[in-house]
Amino acid sequence: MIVFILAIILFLVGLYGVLVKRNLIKMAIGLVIMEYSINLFFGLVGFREGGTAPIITKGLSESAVLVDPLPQALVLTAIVIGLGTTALLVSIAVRIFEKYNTFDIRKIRKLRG
Amino acid sequence: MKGMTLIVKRITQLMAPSIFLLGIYVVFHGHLTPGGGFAGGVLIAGSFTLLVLAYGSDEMRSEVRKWRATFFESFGIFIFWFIALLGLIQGSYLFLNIIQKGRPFHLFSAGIIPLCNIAIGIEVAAALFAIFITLAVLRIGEKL
Amino acid sequence: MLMTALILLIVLMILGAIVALESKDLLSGIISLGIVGFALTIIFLILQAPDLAIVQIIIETLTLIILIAAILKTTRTDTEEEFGTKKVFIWLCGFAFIVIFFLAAMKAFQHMPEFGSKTLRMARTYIDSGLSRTGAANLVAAVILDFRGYDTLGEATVLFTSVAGVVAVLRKVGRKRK
Amino acid sequence: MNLIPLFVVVPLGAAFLIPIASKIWKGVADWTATLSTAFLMAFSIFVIKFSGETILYNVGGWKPIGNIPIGIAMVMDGLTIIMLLIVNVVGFFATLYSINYMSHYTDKVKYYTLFLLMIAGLNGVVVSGDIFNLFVFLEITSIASYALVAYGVEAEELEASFKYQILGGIGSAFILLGIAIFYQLTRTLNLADAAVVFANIGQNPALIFLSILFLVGFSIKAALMPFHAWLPDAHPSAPAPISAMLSGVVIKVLGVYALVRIFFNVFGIELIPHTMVIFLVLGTVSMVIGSFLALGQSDFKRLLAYSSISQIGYVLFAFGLGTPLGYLGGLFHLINHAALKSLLFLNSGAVVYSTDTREMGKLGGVSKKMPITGATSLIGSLSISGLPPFGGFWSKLIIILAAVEKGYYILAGVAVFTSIVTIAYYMKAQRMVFFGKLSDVTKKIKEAPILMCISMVALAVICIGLGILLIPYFKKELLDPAVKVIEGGIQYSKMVLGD
Repeated sequence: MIVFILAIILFLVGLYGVLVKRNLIKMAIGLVIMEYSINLFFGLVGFREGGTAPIITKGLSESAVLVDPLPQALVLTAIVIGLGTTALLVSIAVRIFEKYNTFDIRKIRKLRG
Repeated sequence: MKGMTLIVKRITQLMAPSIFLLGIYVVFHGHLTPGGGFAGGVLIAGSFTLLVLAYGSDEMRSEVRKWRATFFESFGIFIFWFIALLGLIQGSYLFLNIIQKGRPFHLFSAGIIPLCNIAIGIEVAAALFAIFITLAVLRIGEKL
Repeated sequence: MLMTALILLIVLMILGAIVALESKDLLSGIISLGIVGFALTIIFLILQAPDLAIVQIIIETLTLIILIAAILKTTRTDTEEEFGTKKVFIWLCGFAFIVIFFLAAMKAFQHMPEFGSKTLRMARTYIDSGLSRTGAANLVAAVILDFRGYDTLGEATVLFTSVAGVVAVLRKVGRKRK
Repeated sequence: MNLIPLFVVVPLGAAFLIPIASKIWKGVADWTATLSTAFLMAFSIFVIKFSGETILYNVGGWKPIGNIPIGIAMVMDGLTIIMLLIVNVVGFFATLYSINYMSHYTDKVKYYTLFLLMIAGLNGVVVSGDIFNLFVFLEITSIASYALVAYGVEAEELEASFKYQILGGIGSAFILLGIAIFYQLTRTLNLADAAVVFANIGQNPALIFLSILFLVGFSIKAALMPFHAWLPDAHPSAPAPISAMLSGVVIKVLGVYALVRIFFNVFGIELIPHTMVIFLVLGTVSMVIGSFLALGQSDFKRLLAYSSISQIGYVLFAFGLGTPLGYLGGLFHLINHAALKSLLFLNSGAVVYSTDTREMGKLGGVSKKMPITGATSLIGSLSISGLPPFGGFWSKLIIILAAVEKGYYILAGVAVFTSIVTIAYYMKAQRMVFFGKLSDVTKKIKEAPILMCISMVALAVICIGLGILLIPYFKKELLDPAVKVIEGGIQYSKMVLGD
């Protein structure tokens, strides 16, 4: 259970970064950390006591325990999705810097509310 | 971005093709060993990225556009979409594994899985490379 | 042994994350983010997920390259933090939310199946008969491209979407002027 | 029904084809997008005839083994069909509108690619019967809409998109963490199968934690009141057809549909304590505060955006009543709002197209110069304000009657009061934009191009005609099956997987 709790702490560190930091790049880093923590969580969910990697080889004994391949497939998807969102976020941040010459979110408040 | 020293360039010249080959190997053996379309595609993109980083984006700017990253990206994903659709065209289910499974542990086995891996490999390699050059190499507004 | 290694690595990740968020220099923050990502790679190896380790290590490198490229184009220095009442208020709200969330998670995890417990339902079939059903020895490949190939189409589409988005967002002019 | 995947693969294929084909001929993008969305609209009308049944489609031909699904399932039932109709009808008219409207922007090809990906994502979310698959398609929609909000690449739009991405990213992270816990608890990802497992687990703190994660995540996507901060920036900044899609469809599919599906059909309302109370509170708060904030706006599109928050509040409020009449009202209001809010956003787009401003203070007398835009927007405004005989009147009436029936007299009063506030701000908008004296800006304007007018008129006709859905014959065909799905709760798993 302690590993799950630690993964949640990592998630919360990322969340803290997104909610409290006022720099666009720092916020992006916070989101990336949140994604990592979820990938970690999925990895932990898939693990089996004494398991080996879910790849069947010819010499594999009948009694061998394999770890759950499903969460691994999900993490693979999640990693790629994470990269996609990060790339878009960073490109928008770069464009915002070009317009306002700052990464400070307090100085780029054109919009109200 | 400027290029790096001669040593770096020389080592990159040796490294990049081998990384590229490793990527292709990983793509083709995705159904047998760890890896697959995503891992292999990312490796291939990595080899191109390495070249651009070592030689500097100023030198490579005119080159990278000729590599047609966005075209290969659309092409790869279109092939993948088409493979997925084959089952539906046949009058059966989407994503049905319509090719014979073959003998396990051989390169030509597992039906559509290796084909999908190749299509995904092309798509991922081109997509990641396109993201890299648009963000790191090109100036804003420059067309890929 | 395995547990100790895991706990140490996750603690390293947490420390890396805190440094990444708190450092005054954005570049060193991003490099600390690298610690988090590469530690995650090692954790995937320990958790018997070689596929994930391969993808994670390269995606991590690319993420760092993208972030560093953005920094090189713009600025390295972090924004000044000010300590007004508004800042304290935001901080308190965030902190309260995080504490409540953490306590709820603690409570919930006591009633969740323990770490490393048995495989059931969906994945049972994959492990028992994945090879004979799909012909792929790598069960992760069997899951992502055969049992759940439709998800993978979606995933490739996400990547396609984000490339289209990045290229669209980095256009010089969006509107035609009259 | 072997053709459910067409809802997803057709727009995906079109989106992948457009970048390749437009290298040869630029005009191909317009045609491909229009034809594929037209096909989707026709197909979504065609599937109405299956509305009474629950159809399971196993992607890849992976049939469940002993009632435990092993592949990804697509499910089509009454609720799905209503959502498909909304997505594809609004999607088609938005595409038609884009052909003229987007000529003011550069690079139409990218726009259509992203637009079709968004439609594919929405259809994917709706037909999916698998929680992770739902998340993947939700991400496709979200990423496409982040990029589309920033499509004009001006300072304001980029900023709105960044805000949207940060909040949307938090929402997605909560949902994904929820899916991890979901899998750890149930060892399955199929929604119908999970409903069985949750019923066996019974009440459990982990389940409550999971439900909080999903509630927060999907509420951010639906822009319910404490989580609404992104919407008033993102919706006005987007190009008008995208605003219409975002307000008319996206927040409903990603937010309300997902919440209803998961909380009613998977968890079941008995399992999580106070589900209904939470829905009622979120709904009421969004409804009231959204309408008051709308009252204070001077920007036409921003007013419409706040009004969306308020109307989504109505929908959730109706679902929170927990009676069949409430579900009926909620669904009917959802349909009405999709039609009329997309119409109003298209109207605002036509005004912006001609005048280049959104400030209501600078506008005035637009109706004289743009009669079609003026007339259709009047229809939309009257309908959303809840005046008879338009659809909006009937749906609000049903919701209020349902609240009275349940004995929530005070809440019914609040709903009536909000409806009056709604009338006030729409009358304000009408008076400032479409009536009154011509201003400097509006003196020289012309009516919008023909395709824009066609889609506005078509949506206006739909707005007027929606009342007929309550005639017993149509009600039996479309609304009743959906109400039955929601009312059935976790019977959903039996309907999908059989006994």
